[in-house]
Amino acid sequence: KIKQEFAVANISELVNRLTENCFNNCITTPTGSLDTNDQNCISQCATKYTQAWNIISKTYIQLARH
Amino acid sequence: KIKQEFAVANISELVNRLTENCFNNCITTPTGSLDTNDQNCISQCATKYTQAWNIISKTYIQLARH
Amino acid sequence: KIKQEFAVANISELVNRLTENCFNNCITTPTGSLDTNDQNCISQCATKYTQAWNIISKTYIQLARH
Amino acid sequence: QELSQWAQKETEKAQLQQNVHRFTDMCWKKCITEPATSGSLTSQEESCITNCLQRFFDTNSMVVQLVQRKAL
Amino acid sequence: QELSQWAQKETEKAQLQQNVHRFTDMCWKKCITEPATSGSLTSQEESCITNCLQRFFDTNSMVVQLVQRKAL
Amino acid sequence: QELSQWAQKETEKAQLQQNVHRFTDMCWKKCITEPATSGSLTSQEESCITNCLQRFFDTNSMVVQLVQRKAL
Repeated sequence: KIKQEFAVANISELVNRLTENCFNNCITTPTGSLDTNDQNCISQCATKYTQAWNIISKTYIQLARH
Repeated sequence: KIKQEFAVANISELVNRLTENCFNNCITTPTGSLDTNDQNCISQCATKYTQAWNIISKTYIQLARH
Repeated sequence: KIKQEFAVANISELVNRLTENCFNNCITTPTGSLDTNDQNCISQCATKYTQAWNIISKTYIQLARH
Repeated sequence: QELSQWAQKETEKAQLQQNVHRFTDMCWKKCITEPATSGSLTSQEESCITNCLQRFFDTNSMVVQLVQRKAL
Repeated sequence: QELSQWAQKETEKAQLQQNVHRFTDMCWKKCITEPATSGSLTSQEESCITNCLQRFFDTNSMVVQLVQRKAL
Repeated sequence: QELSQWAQKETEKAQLQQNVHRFTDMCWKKCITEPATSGSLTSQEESCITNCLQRFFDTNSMVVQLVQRKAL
Protein backbone atom coordinates (compact mmCIF):
# COMPACT_ATOMS: atom_id res chain seq x y z
CA LYS A 1 0.00 0.00 0.00
CA ILE A 2 2.83 2.37 0.81
CA LYS A 3 4.41 1.39 -2.49
CA GLN A 4 1.28 2.64 -4.23
CA GLU A 5 1.47 5.89 -2.33
CA PHE A 6 4.99 6.41 -3.63
CA ALA A 7 3.84 5.69 -7.18
CA VAL A 8 0.89 8.08 -6.80
CA ALA A 9 3.18 10.76 -5.39
CA ASN A 10 5.46 10.28 -8.38
CA ILE A 11 2.67 10.72 -10.96
CA SER A 12 1.27 13.68 -9.05
CA GLU A 13 4.69 15.39 -9.04
CA LEU A 14 5.02 14.71 -12.77
CA VAL A 15 1.58 16.27 -13.43
CA ASN A 16 2.54 19.36 -11.40
CA ARG A 17 5.90 19.93 -13.07
CA LEU A 18 4.52 19.14 -16.52
CA THR A 19 1.62 21.59 -16.04
CA GLU A 20 3.94 24.36 -14.89
CA ASN A 21 6.53 23.88 -17.63
CA CYS A 22 4.01 23.47 -20.46
CA PHE A 23 1.94 26.42 -19.23
CA ASN A 24 5.11 28.52 -19.40
CA ASN A 25 6.14 27.00 -22.73
CA CYS A 26 2.79 27.53 -24.48
CA ILE A 27 0.94 30.41 -22.79
CA THR A 28 3.16 33.48 -23.18
CA THR A 29 0.35 36.02 -22.71
CA PRO A 30 -2.73 34.51 -21.03
CA THR A 31 -5.97 35.44 -22.86
CA GLY A 32 -9.67 34.75 -22.26
CA SER A 33 -9.54 31.09 -23.31
CA LEU A 34 -7.26 28.29 -24.53
CA ASP A 35 -7.56 28.42 -28.35
CA THR A 36 -6.76 25.48 -30.67
CA ASN A 37 -3.13 26.57 -31.03
CA ASP A 38 -2.71 26.66 -27.25
CA GLN A 39 -4.31 23.22 -26.87
CA ASN A 40 -2.13 21.68 -29.59
CA CYS A 41 0.95 23.22 -28.03
CA ILE A 42 0.07 21.90 -24.55
CA SER A 43 -0.65 18.40 -25.84
CA GLN A 44 2.61 18.30 -27.84
CA CYS A 45 4.57 19.86 -25.00
CA ALA A 46 3.17 17.24 -22.58
CA THR A 47 4.42 14.41 -24.82
CA LYS A 48 7.83 16.06 -25.14
CA TYR A 49 8.11 16.64 -21.39
CA THR A 50 7.30 12.98 -20.74
CA GLN A 51 10.03 12.00 -23.24
CA ALA A 52 12.50 14.26 -21.46
CA TRP A 53 11.48 12.69 -18.14
CA ASN A 54 12.12 9.20 -19.54
CA ILE A 55 15.55 10.21 -20.87
CA ILE A 56 16.54 11.74 -17.53
CA SER A 57 15.26 8.64 -15.66
CA LYS A 58 17.40 6.27 -17.76
CA THR A 59 20.48 8.50 -17.79
CA TYR A 60 20.23 9.21 -14.06
CA ILE A 61 19.97 5.53 -13.14
CA GLN A 62 23.02 4.75 -15.33
CA LEU A 63 25.03 7.63 -13.82
CA ALA A 64 23.96 6.78 -10.25
CA ARG A 65 25.32 3.23 -10.67
CA HIS A 66 28.85 4.51 -11.29
CA LYS B 1 -4.60 31.54 19.21
CA ILE B 2 -3.67 29.04 16.50
CA LYS B 3 -5.94 30.92 14.13
CA GLN B 4 -3.89 34.04 14.74
CA GLU B 5 -0.73 32.12 14.00
CA PHE B 6 -2.14 31.13 10.61
CA ALA B 7 -3.06 34.75 9.88
CA VAL B 8 0.41 35.92 10.96
CA ALA B 9 2.02 33.25 8.78
CA ASN B 10 -0.07 34.45 5.86
CA ILE B 11 0.97 38.12 6.24
CA SER B 12 4.58 37.09 6.75
CA GLU B 13 4.56 35.03 3.54
CA LEU B 14 2.99 38.00 1.69
CA VAL B 15 5.73 40.33 2.99
CA ASN B 16 8.43 37.88 1.88
CA ARG B 17 7.06 37.32 -1.64
CA LEU B 18 6.23 41.02 -2.07
CA THR B 19 9.75 42.04 -0.99
CA GLU B 20 11.39 39.59 -3.37
CA ASN B 21 9.21 40.44 -6.37
CA CYS B 22 9.33 44.23 -5.89
CA PHE B 23 13.09 44.14 -5.24
CA ASN B 24 13.47 42.34 -8.57
CA ASN B 25 10.95 44.64 -10.28
CA CYS B 26 12.53 47.92 -9.10
CA ILE B 27 16.23 47.33 -8.34
CA THR B 28 17.80 46.17 -11.59
CA THR B 29 21.36 47.14 -10.65
CA PRO B 30 21.80 47.61 -6.87
CA THR B 31 23.65 50.86 -6.02
CA GLY B 32 24.83 52.51 -2.77
CA SER B 33 21.35 53.56 -1.62
CA LEU B 34 17.64 53.53 -2.48
CA ASP B 35 17.06 56.82 -4.32
CA THR B 36 13.64 58.54 -4.64
CA ASN B 37 12.88 56.70 -7.89
CA ASP B 38 13.60 53.34 -6.26
CA GLN B 39 11.41 54.19 -3.27
CA ASN B 40 8.51 55.34 -5.47
CA CYS B 41 8.82 52.20 -7.55
CA ILE B 42 8.84 49.93 -4.48
CA SER B 43 5.83 51.66 -2.94
CA GLN B 44 3.85 51.50 -6.22
CA CYS B 45 4.95 47.93 -6.88
CA ALA B 46 3.84 46.91 -3.36
CA THR B 47 0.33 48.28 -4.01
CA LYS B 48 0.18 46.53 -7.37
CA TYR B 49 1.37 43.21 -5.90
CA THR B 50 -1.31 43.41 -3.21
CA GLN B 51 -3.92 44.04 -5.94
CA ALA B 52 -2.66 41.00 -7.85
CA TRP B 53 -2.83 38.95 -4.64
CA ASN B 54 -6.46 40.01 -4.10
CA ILE B 55 -7.39 39.11 -7.69
CA ILE B 56 -5.76 35.69 -7.40
CA SER B 57 -7.47 35.10 -4.00
CA LYS B 58 -10.93 35.80 -5.41
CA THR B 59 -10.39 33.94 -8.69
CA TYR B 60 -8.82 30.95 -6.92
CA ILE B 61 -11.70 30.61 -4.45
CA GLN B 62 -14.21 30.77 -7.33
CA LEU B 63 -12.29 28.16 -9.36
CA ALA B 64 -11.75 25.90 -6.34
CA ARG B 65 -15.53 25.76 -5.75
CA HIS B 66 -16.14 24.16 -9.17
CA LYS C 1 28.79 15.70 16.84
CA ILE C 2 25.65 17.63 15.96
CA LYS C 3 27.79 20.70 15.44
CA GLN C 4 29.75 18.80 12.79
CA GLU C 5 26.51 17.77 11.15
CA PHE C 6 25.55 21.43 10.85
CA ALA C 7 28.94 22.24 9.33
CA VAL C 8 28.66 19.32 6.92
CA ALA C 9 25.14 20.43 5.94
CA ASN C 10 26.48 23.91 5.31
CA ILE C 11 29.29 22.73 2.99
CA SER C 12 26.92 20.36 1.24
CA GLU C 13 24.42 23.19 0.57
CA LEU C 14 27.29 25.37 -0.73
CA VAL C 15 28.38 22.59 -3.11
CA ASN C 16 24.81 22.17 -4.39
CA ARG C 17 24.16 25.87 -4.98
CA LEU C 18 27.64 26.43 -6.43
CA THR C 19 27.21 23.49 -8.83
CA GLU C 20 23.83 24.71 -10.02
CA ASN C 21 24.87 28.34 -10.47
CA CYS C 22 28.20 27.58 -12.16
CA PHE C 23 26.61 24.94 -14.41
CA ASN C 24 24.13 27.62 -15.54
CA ASN C 25 26.87 30.26 -15.78
CA CYS C 26 29.28 28.15 -17.86
CA ILE C 27 27.31 25.49 -19.76
CA THR C 28 24.88 27.39 -22.00
CA THR C 29 24.35 24.53 -24.47
CA PRO C 30 25.40 21.14 -23.03
CA THR C 31 27.58 19.15 -25.47
CA GLY C 32 29.18 15.69 -25.41
CA SER C 33 31.91 16.61 -22.88
CA LEU C 34 33.34 19.40 -20.73
CA ASP C 35 36.05 20.97 -22.89
CA THR C 36 38.97 23.01 -21.52
CA ASN C 37 37.02 26.28 -21.79
CA ASP C 38 34.13 24.79 -19.80
CA GLN C 39 36.52 23.49 -17.13
CA ASN C 40 38.30 26.84 -16.80
CA CYS C 41 34.99 28.63 -16.57
CA ILE C 42 33.69 26.26 -13.86
CA SER C 43 36.86 26.54 -11.82
CA GLN C 44 36.87 30.37 -12.04
CA CYS C 45 33.15 30.57 -11.42
CA ALA C 46 33.53 28.38 -8.32
CA THR C 47 36.14 30.77 -6.88
CA LYS C 48 33.94 33.77 -7.65
CA TYR C 49 30.86 32.13 -6.12
CA THR C 50 32.80 31.40 -2.93
CA GLN C 51 33.92 35.08 -2.82
CA ALA C 52 30.29 36.18 -3.22
CA TRP C 53 29.30 33.78 -0.42
CA ASN C 54 31.95 35.29 1.87
CA ILE C 55 30.78 38.84 1.10
CA ILE C 56 27.15 37.95 1.79
CA SER C 57 28.15 36.16 5.04
CA LYS C 58 30.01 39.21 6.38
CA THR C 59 27.41 41.76 5.21
CA TYR C 60 24.51 39.64 6.49
CA ILE C 61 26.04 39.24 9.96
CA GLN C 62 26.66 43.03 10.14
CA LEU C 63 23.10 43.82 9.02
CA ALA C 64 21.55 41.21 11.33
CA ARG C 65 23.27 42.84 14.35
CA HIS C 66 21.42 46.13 13.78
CA GLN D 1 -14.21 14.81 16.67
CA GLU D 2 -15.25 18.44 16.35
CA LEU D 3 -11.70 19.40 17.24
CA SER D 4 -10.25 17.21 14.52
CA GLN D 5 -12.72 18.64 11.99
CA TRP D 6 -11.66 22.11 13.04
CA ALA D 7 -7.99 21.15 12.70
CA GLN D 8 -8.60 19.74 9.23
CA LYS D 9 -10.40 22.91 8.12
CA GLU D 10 -7.53 25.07 9.37
CA THR D 11 -5.03 22.90 7.53
CA GLU D 12 -7.04 23.21 4.33
CA LYS D 13 -7.24 26.97 4.80
CA ALA D 14 -3.47 27.19 5.27
CA GLN D 15 -2.97 25.09 2.13
CA LEU D 16 -5.36 27.34 0.18
CA GLN D 17 -3.50 30.46 1.36
CA GLN D 18 -0.19 28.89 0.37
CA ASN D 19 -1.55 28.20 -3.12
CA VAL D 20 -2.75 31.80 -3.43
CA HIS D 21 0.82 32.97 -2.65
CA ARG D 22 2.31 30.51 -5.14
CA PHE D 23 -0.05 31.50 -7.96
CA THR D 24 0.24 35.25 -7.27
CA ASP D 25 4.01 34.85 -7.54
CA MET D 26 3.74 32.84 -10.78
CA CYS D 27 1.23 35.17 -12.49
CA TRP D 28 3.07 38.30 -11.31
CA LYS D 29 6.25 37.02 -12.98
CA LYS D 30 4.31 36.23 -16.19
CA CYS D 31 2.28 39.45 -16.41
CA ILE D 32 4.41 42.22 -14.84
CA THR D 33 7.61 42.69 -16.78
CA GLU D 34 8.21 46.46 -16.51
CA PRO D 35 9.17 48.37 -13.32
CA ALA D 36 6.12 49.95 -11.61
CA THR D 37 5.37 53.54 -12.73
CA SER D 38 1.93 53.83 -11.10
CA GLY D 39 0.26 52.56 -7.95
CA SER D 40 -2.31 50.37 -9.65
CA LEU D 41 -2.42 47.57 -12.21
CA THR D 42 -3.21 48.66 -15.79
CA SER D 43 -6.37 47.03 -17.20
CA GLN D 44 -4.11 44.91 -19.39
CA GLU D 45 -2.10 43.68 -16.40
CA GLU D 46 -5.29 43.05 -14.44
CA SER D 47 -6.88 40.86 -17.09
CA CYS D 48 -3.54 39.10 -17.71
CA ILE D 49 -3.46 38.09 -14.03
CA THR D 50 -7.06 36.81 -13.97
CA ASN D 51 -6.57 34.94 -17.26
CA CYS D 52 -3.22 33.56 -16.05
CA LEU D 53 -4.80 31.62 -13.19
CA GLN D 54 -7.76 30.41 -15.29
CA ARG D 55 -5.54 29.23 -18.18
CA PHE D 56 -3.22 27.54 -15.65
CA PHE D 57 -6.20 25.56 -14.32
CA ASP D 58 -7.24 24.72 -17.91
CA THR D 59 -3.72 23.51 -18.64
CA ASN D 60 -3.77 21.39 -15.47
CA SER D 61 -7.11 19.82 -16.48
CA MET D 62 -5.76 18.98 -19.96
CA VAL D 63 -2.64 17.37 -18.48
CA VAL D 64 -4.67 15.30 -15.98
CA GLN D 65 -6.91 14.08 -18.83
CA LEU D 66 -3.92 13.15 -21.00
CA VAL D 67 -2.44 11.17 -18.09
CA GLN D 68 -5.77 9.40 -17.42
CA ARG D 69 -6.21 8.48 -21.11
CA LYS D 70 -2.59 7.22 -20.96
CA ALA D 71 -1.98 9.49 -23.95
CA LEU D 72 1.53 10.44 -22.78
CA GLN E 1 15.35 -5.80 10.30
CA GLU E 2 13.99 -6.84 6.93
CA LEU E 3 11.23 -4.27 7.38
CA SER E 4 13.72 -1.49 8.09
CA GLN E 5 15.76 -2.49 5.04
CA TRP E 6 12.60 -2.37 2.96
CA ALA E 7 11.73 1.06 4.41
CA GLN E 8 15.21 2.34 3.62
CA LYS E 9 15.01 1.09 0.04
CA GLU E 10 11.63 2.78 -0.46
CA THR E 11 13.02 6.06 0.93
CA GLU E 12 15.96 5.84 -1.45
CA LYS E 13 13.60 5.17 -4.33
CA ALA E 14 11.45 8.20 -3.44
CA GLN E 15 14.63 10.34 -3.24
CA LEU E 16 15.77 9.05 -6.63
CA GLN E 17 12.36 9.84 -8.17
CA GLN E 18 12.46 13.32 -6.67
CA ASN E 19 15.90 13.89 -8.22
CA VAL E 20 14.61 12.73 -11.61
CA HIS E 21 11.83 15.35 -11.38
CA ARG E 22 14.29 18.05 -10.32
CA PHE E 23 16.75 17.30 -13.12
CA THR E 24 14.03 16.93 -15.78
CA ASP E 25 12.78 20.37 -14.78
CA MET E 26 16.29 21.88 -14.87
CA CYS E 27 17.30 20.35 -18.23
CA TRP E 28 13.89 21.14 -19.79
CA LYS E 29 14.39 24.81 -18.91
CA LYS E 30 17.92 24.75 -20.35
CA CYS E 31 17.18 22.85 -23.57
CA ILE E 32 13.58 23.71 -24.56
CA THR E 33 13.26 27.42 -25.25
CA GLU E 34 10.69 27.51 -28.08
CA PRO E 35 6.95 26.64 -27.80
CA ALA E 36 6.24 23.04 -28.88
CA THR E 37 5.37 22.64 -32.57
CA SER E 38 5.57 18.84 -32.73
CA GLY E 39 4.81 15.97 -30.40
CA SER E 40 8.37 14.71 -30.04
CA LEU E 41 11.77 16.08 -29.11
CA THR E 42 14.00 17.06 -32.03
CA SER E 43 17.29 15.13 -32.14
CA GLN E 44 19.02 18.34 -31.03
CA GLU E 45 16.72 18.72 -28.01
CA GLU E 46 17.12 15.04 -27.17
CA SER E 47 20.91 15.13 -27.11
CA CYS E 48 20.84 18.46 -25.25
CA ILE E 49 18.82 16.81 -22.48
CA THR E 50 21.06 13.76 -22.18
CA ASN E 51 24.20 15.94 -22.27
CA CYS E 52 22.65 18.35 -19.75
CA LEU E 53 22.44 15.72 -17.01
CA GLN E 54 25.89 14.27 -17.76
CA ARG E 55 27.59 17.70 -17.81
CA PHE E 56 25.75 18.62 -14.59
CA PHE E 57 27.24 15.54 -12.92
CA ASP E 58 30.69 16.45 -14.35
CA THR E 59 30.32 19.98 -12.95
CA ASN E 60 29.32 18.55 -9.57
CA SER E 61 32.39 16.25 -9.53
CA MET E 62 34.67 19.18 -10.37
CA VAL E 63 33.17 21.29 -7.57
CA VAL E 64 33.49 18.45 -5.01
CA GLN E 65 37.16 18.00 -5.99
CA LEU E 66 37.85 21.75 -5.70
CA VAL E 67 36.31 21.75 -2.20
CA GLN E 68 38.30 18.65 -1.14
CA ARG E 69 41.58 20.14 -2.40
CA LYS E 70 40.60 23.32 -0.50
CA ALA E 71 41.13 25.16 -3.78
CA LEU E 72 38.22 27.54 -3.16
CA GLN F 1 18.06 24.40 30.42
CA GLU F 2 21.59 25.01 29.22
CA LEU F 3 21.08 22.20 26.76
CA SER F 4 17.91 23.80 25.38
CA GLN F 5 19.68 27.16 25.07
CA TRP F 6 22.47 25.44 23.19
CA ALA F 7 19.93 23.74 20.91
CA GLN F 8 18.22 27.05 20.22
CA LYS F 9 21.51 28.74 19.36
CA GLU F 10 22.41 25.94 16.95
CA THR F 11 18.99 26.23 15.28
CA GLU F 12 19.47 29.97 14.87
CA LYS F 13 22.92 29.38 13.43
CA ALA F 14 21.54 26.88 10.92
CA GLN F 15 18.81 29.36 9.95
CA LEU F 16 21.40 32.11 9.50
CA GLN F 17 23.54 29.86 7.31
CA GLN F 18 20.48 28.95 5.25
CA ASN F 19 19.72 32.66 4.72
CA VAL F 20 23.32 33.29 3.63
CA HIS F 21 22.91 30.56 0.98
CA ARG F 22 19.56 31.97 -0.16
CA PHE F 23 20.86 35.56 -0.46
CA THR F 24 24.14 34.52 -2.13
CA ASP F 25 22.06 32.66 -4.72
CA MET F 26 19.73 35.66 -5.24
CA CYS F 27 22.48 38.28 -5.51
CA TRP F 28 24.65 36.03 -7.71
CA LYS F 29 21.75 35.74 -10.19
CA LYS F 30 21.24 39.53 -10.09
CA CYS F 31 24.88 40.60 -10.37
CA ILE F 32 26.69 37.89 -12.38
CA THR F 33 25.25 37.65 -15.87
CA GLU F 34 28.32 36.80 -17.99
CA PRO F 35 30.26 33.47 -17.95
CA ALA F 36 33.34 33.65 -15.71
CA THR F 37 36.53 34.74 -17.49
CA SER F 38 38.68 35.28 -14.40
CA GLY F 39 39.02 33.71 -10.97
CA SER F 40 37.88 36.73 -8.98
CA LEU F 41 34.95 39.13 -8.87
CA THR F 42 35.46 42.44 -10.70
CA SER F 43 35.14 45.50 -8.44
CA GLN F 44 31.80 46.21 -10.13
CA GLU F 45 30.49 42.71 -9.38
CA GLU F 46 31.81 42.93 -5.82
CA SER F 47 30.01 46.17 -5.01
CA CYS F 48 26.88 44.96 -6.81
CA ILE F 49 26.77 41.96 -4.45
CA THR F 50 27.28 44.02 -1.27
CA ASN F 51 24.71 46.61 -2.43
CA CYS F 52 22.28 43.85 -3.46
CA LEU F 53 21.93 42.52 0.08
CA GLN F 54 21.74 46.00 1.64
CA ARG F 55 19.09 47.23 -0.83
CA PHE F 56 17.14 43.98 -0.32
CA PHE F 57 17.05 44.70 3.44
CA ASP F 58 16.01 48.32 2.70
CA THR F 59 13.21 47.04 0.45
CA ASN F 60 12.11 44.62 3.16
CA SER F 61 12.00 47.46 5.76
CA MET F 62 9.92 49.62 3.41
CA VAL F 63 7.46 46.79 2.79
CA VAL F 64 7.11 46.01 6.51
CA GLN F 65 6.41 49.72 7.20
CA LEU F 66 3.80 49.89 4.43
CA VAL F 67 2.05 46.84 5.90
CA GLN F 68 2.16 48.29 9.43
CA ARG F 69 0.75 51.64 8.28
CA LYS F 70 -1.92 49.61 6.45
CA ALA F 71 -0.91 51.54 3.33
CA LEU F 72 -1.38 48.53 1.04
